[in-house]
Amino acid sequence: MEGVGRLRALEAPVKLKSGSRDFEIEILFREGFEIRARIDGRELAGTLRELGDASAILEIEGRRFRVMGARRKQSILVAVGPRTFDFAPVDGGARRARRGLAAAEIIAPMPGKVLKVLVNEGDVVSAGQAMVIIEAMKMETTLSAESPAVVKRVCAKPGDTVDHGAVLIELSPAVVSSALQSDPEAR
Amino acid sequence: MEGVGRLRALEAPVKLKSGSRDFEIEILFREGFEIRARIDGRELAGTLRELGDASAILEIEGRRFRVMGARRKQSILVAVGPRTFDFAPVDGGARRARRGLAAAEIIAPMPGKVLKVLVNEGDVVSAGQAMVIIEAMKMETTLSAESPAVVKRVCAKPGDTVDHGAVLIELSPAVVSSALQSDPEAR
Amino acid sequence: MARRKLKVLLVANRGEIALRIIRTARAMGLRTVAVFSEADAHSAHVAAADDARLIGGAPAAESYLNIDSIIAAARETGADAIHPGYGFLSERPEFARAVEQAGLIFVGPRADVMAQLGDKISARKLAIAAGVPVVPGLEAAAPDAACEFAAREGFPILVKAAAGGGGRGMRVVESAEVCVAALEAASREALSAFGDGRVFIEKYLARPRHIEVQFLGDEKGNIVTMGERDCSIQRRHQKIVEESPAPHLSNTARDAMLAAATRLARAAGYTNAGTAEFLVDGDRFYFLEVNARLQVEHPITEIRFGCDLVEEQLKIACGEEIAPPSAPRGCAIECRINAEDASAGFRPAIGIVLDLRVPAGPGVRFDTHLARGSEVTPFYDGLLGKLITYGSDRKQARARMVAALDELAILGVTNTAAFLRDVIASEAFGAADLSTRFIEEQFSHWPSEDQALTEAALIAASLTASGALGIRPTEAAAQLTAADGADRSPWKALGGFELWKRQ
Amino acid sequence: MARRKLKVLLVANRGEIALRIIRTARAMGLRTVAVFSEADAHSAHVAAADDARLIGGAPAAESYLNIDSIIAAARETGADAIHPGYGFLSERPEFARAVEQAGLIFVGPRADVMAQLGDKISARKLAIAAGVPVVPGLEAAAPDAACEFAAREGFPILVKAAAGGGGRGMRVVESAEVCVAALEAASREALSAFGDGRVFIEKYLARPRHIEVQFLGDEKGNIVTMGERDCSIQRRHQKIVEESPAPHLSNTARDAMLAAATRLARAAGYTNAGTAEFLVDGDRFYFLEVNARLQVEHPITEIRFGCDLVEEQLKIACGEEIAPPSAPRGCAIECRINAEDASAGFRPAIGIVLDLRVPAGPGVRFDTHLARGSEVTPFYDGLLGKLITYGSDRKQARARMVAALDELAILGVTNTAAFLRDVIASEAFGAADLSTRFIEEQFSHWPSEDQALTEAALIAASLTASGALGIRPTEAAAQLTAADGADRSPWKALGGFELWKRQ
Repeated sequence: MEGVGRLRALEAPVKLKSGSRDFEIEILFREGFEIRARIDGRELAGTLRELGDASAILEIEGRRFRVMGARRKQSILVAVGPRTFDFAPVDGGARRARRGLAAAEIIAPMPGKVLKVLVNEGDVVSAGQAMVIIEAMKMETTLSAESPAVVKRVCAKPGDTVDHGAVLIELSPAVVSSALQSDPEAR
Repeated sequence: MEGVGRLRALEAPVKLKSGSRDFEIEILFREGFEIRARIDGRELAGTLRELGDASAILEIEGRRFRVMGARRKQSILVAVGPRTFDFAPVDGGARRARRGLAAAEIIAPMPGKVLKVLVNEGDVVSAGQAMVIIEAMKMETTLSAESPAVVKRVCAKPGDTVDHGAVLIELSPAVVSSALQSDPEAR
Repeated sequence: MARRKLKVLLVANRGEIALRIIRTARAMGLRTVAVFSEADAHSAHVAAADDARLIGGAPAAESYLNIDSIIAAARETGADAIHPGYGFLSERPEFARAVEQAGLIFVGPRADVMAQLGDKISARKLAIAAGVPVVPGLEAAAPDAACEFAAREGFPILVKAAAGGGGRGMRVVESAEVCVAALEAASREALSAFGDGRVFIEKYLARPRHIEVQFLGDEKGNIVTMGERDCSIQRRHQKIVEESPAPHLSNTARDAMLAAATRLARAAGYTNAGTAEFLVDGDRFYFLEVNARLQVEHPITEIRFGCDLVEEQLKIACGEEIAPPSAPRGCAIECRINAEDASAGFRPAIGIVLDLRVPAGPGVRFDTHLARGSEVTPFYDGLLGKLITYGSDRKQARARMVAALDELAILGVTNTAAFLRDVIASEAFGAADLSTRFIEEQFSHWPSEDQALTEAALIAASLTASGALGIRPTEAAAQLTAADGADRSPWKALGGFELWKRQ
Repeated sequence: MARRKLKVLLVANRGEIALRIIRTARAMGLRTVAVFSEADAHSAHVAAADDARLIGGAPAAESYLNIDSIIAAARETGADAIHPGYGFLSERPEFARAVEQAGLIFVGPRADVMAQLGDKISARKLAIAAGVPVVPGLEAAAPDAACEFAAREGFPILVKAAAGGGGRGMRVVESAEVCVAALEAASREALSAFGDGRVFIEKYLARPRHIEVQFLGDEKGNIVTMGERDCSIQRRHQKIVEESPAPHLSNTARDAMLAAATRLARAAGYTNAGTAEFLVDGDRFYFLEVNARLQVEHPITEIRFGCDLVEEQLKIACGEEIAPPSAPRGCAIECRINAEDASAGFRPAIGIVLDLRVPAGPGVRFDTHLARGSEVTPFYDGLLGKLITYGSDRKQARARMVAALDELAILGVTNTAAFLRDVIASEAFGAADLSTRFIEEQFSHWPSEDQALTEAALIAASLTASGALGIRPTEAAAQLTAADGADRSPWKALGGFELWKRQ
């Protein structure tokens, strides 16, 4: 009566990761405003109402969300109300996205200038230990280890101008993981 | 220095009409922000600065306009500041678009209901003479002749629900033209 | 005075006003329910509400005028109250009665008050009884009596639908020859639009201003006024520009109008928000009608008084007493952006919004339900949005309005923004030389030729034709549309347009 | 008092503030000139101005901090005056001096006044002389003396760059062990950011509020204040939420602060708009600094006072006398939407705005330079927009802010809107339990787990992956991008993203 939504059988479940969490999502059914999905084995039913401006109202489990989405090169951006999510496909090609493994590199989160490199090859670093300080957007940002690791290779030196995504430090895989963290002092 | 705009050689001049006026436009040159065009033989020079949101700033003859554009099935929509224009291609397929001739039909300007048909086949009508009254958007609208004409065929009767673009009355071509005009009483 | 608790509000309207009411209700912590017709399933008010119910087909008679369907939606969703907005059922006493009979709160005056004021003839009698001046006229005008009145008072006369409002169902009759035909047409149009063919006539004032007074009444019998609005700038007897305060109005006249509105509201036993409209000739004023609902132009009052009239309405509907309003500040102007072609007698327009540029900045408010991809259908009123500016004085409010209208662009639906821009920027508006004839006197030949503007349009059109500028329909989108015509995503809408070929 | 005529205004800034200044200047009938760096060629402020000039490369040092280039642009375009906005050159006395030497009007205080107030050490001396209380501290802090002061007064101490502002160049030092290293780092950062490595130290107050007073001074020596703003809610010592009036502030304390600000401005011989910042502990307050320019958060004052501070600035710059302000009304709140990841220590973010949903409604103002397709680069401050709400009381302003933040969505640039939504909706904010520690005390573990929200995001992501929802990059757009990488049209930007393939 009010028009029929696009029925689109997804051949295979979609596997996405956000931060360190993996999810498996399957759209089971879509007709009219009705939608059913399975997330990590849990079935959900709701309604999806597309709006003219490429957003939609998604109602699941009695809650109502305004959602928008866009695809990017290596991720899917989604807005749920004012919240935004950046999902990466699992096994989606990026070196970082090894299933169940955190990244084995310290990567520049944005273009900037390397101010200090605080570790040397072969160093054993502990969780939270500062490794590189970069200056970007007029702030000093400290990149630290998320868990204990061994420095495999140092790929940057003070004064380097680095681009977004540049590998600054390689860590021994399997036993380590890294994360970006801002300077606690600067908070 | 600031990036180079798209250089796009137009193979042939574009011919557009707006209302009863025809125009011939040719983009002669485009490089960087510079643009040169010829309109009905008159050459114009200016600058075009594209913005992120699919609009642009066009500066010609010392005046600065914010322009947007979109293509539709049989016309090109353009916004210049708050003004909008709807250009049809000359010889663009529509029966109405005969060069130098006004339309030989009375056409429903929007979906609506025919309330009255005030002329019969063979009638000679004078300029401004009311021909059809339709009700649309809760208003009565009178469609009148723009210049003297002869009614060739009446294609609608009171009570008909007509769609946008439906031919309501055909007029003898060559000697007549028609225009849509709202009911002067209702102004 | 019974205090009622309101938790869930159903908004029995669409478009910008439904969205605006939902916003206030949400900020008050209420749960909101939208209703929608088949044509509005993808509209902003549906998206904004916490819950939404389809109430019928696209024609208003099947949906937004469908009392049973709306009451059923309220029952289903557990609504405590219904806000009718403006237009549609907002001034139908039978609707207010049905809402009350369903055990729900109607956000507006009582049905009997509405009935008395909604009928122009009994409203006129009430005004006379309350000592409020009225225009010479004739109630329940049969064609013969009307022509006689006109012969006595002189043409032109104004024919009005007894059940009309907002300028709808009004006609000016200029001469004896067309008098009978015009009365019949007015009656026919009134019957079709309002289900009530009764008309009445009045002496037509030559160059009157239209000024109205906002008032609020509560169940305790308090009546407060919140200043006036000058709504003289009209086309087809419908307001398109409103401002507050009314320029060049003497304080004596203003005070007298506010007092008259208060007497009238008190005489009617009025509760909730209402507006008393007057025709004004110099400092003399004549009662026109009461709009027993929220007005389209209420935001200019909100901006001057720093209040929220929808919130006031909801509080009054819950039985709360009105708090005295703040002192007004500065000046506010509203422009109604309509889907119309101002260069062709304000012919209504429809379409899909392909792109939208919305004005902003200090002192700018834009109430709209539009977004990219919105569809303007032929089924409803063509109000696309209301642009409101505040200024510490009229000069600033006006300058901001011109600047804001220059920023606005709605691509895909012919609209009055550019026309209004020229109206507000005009010397006549600057001088506040206002009357209901303003548009026909000053703007009957809009737009004037502007060669540079036309040339800019042509260059932009030619760049658009070649794909170098603007929104590009793509083959991918076209394929999607071909596969599934029912979807209204703008990408599909765009795809639905064939690639336009240069010759 | 010399009255100067201003016809053409150059705005030496970018982003939302440049656009905001241009809007006011336009409404005042001025011709406006924008300046832009290579990174900003397609920005909103460039589009909004009547004229625009490229002033250098993307790094601010080459463009927005390039005094010669800006003065040259002013000369070329026939500008009479330069408005510096906030940040960049706005508080550089040498810029004000260069503008004056070029025979142009600088919209701000005199260079010598700016120099005195801009240096935190001389400003502090001035405050003491004017009888304004200051926090115990040490000027010109060499590492050894600083550590000695800290040992005496107790840790933590606050290290500040003498030339800093807006929280930049500030560090808290918690213990003696890190004291010397922290002072050196602060000095290095100050040298890099402001070209001046001097730092000074102060006793660090445990849970202070940050409250500031807006003032205006004219050339005749008149000083007026326009209420206060509570800017306690900060992260990294930078304000993210501001409100006016300051809740729970006694009238005695408020009056004393306004009087102190007036004394200070008078003692400095201040002209144009300025702000006196105070740390407040209960009803005691201590002078922090003067910001000798327009503040980011000035709109909340505009909304309460019904004025336009940029207009006031321009009038004062022309030599006009200040008119007494209106009485303030209601409450206003501002949230700064930054390009940052609030769940990861407010790590800066960059990106292209793929889609944008902007809030609106009664009492809502959103000052932003963003549009679809806008690029947020790493070169400048990450302020995406300022969302401002008005309410007749704090409750309404707060409820409107929550509702407006719920409406806002910026897709493509990680931002703080959702975080701020939770801040404003929190009980702690509702109770106005404000201090500069608010965020670390209340929101150090944001966001809390919300399963339904995550599930909605996953469903939306999976629909987006399959092309059933949202913006779709198309092959046509991709081809265009491949052919011409320099263009920034969003269609190209979208096309620049590869089609993401499901596995």
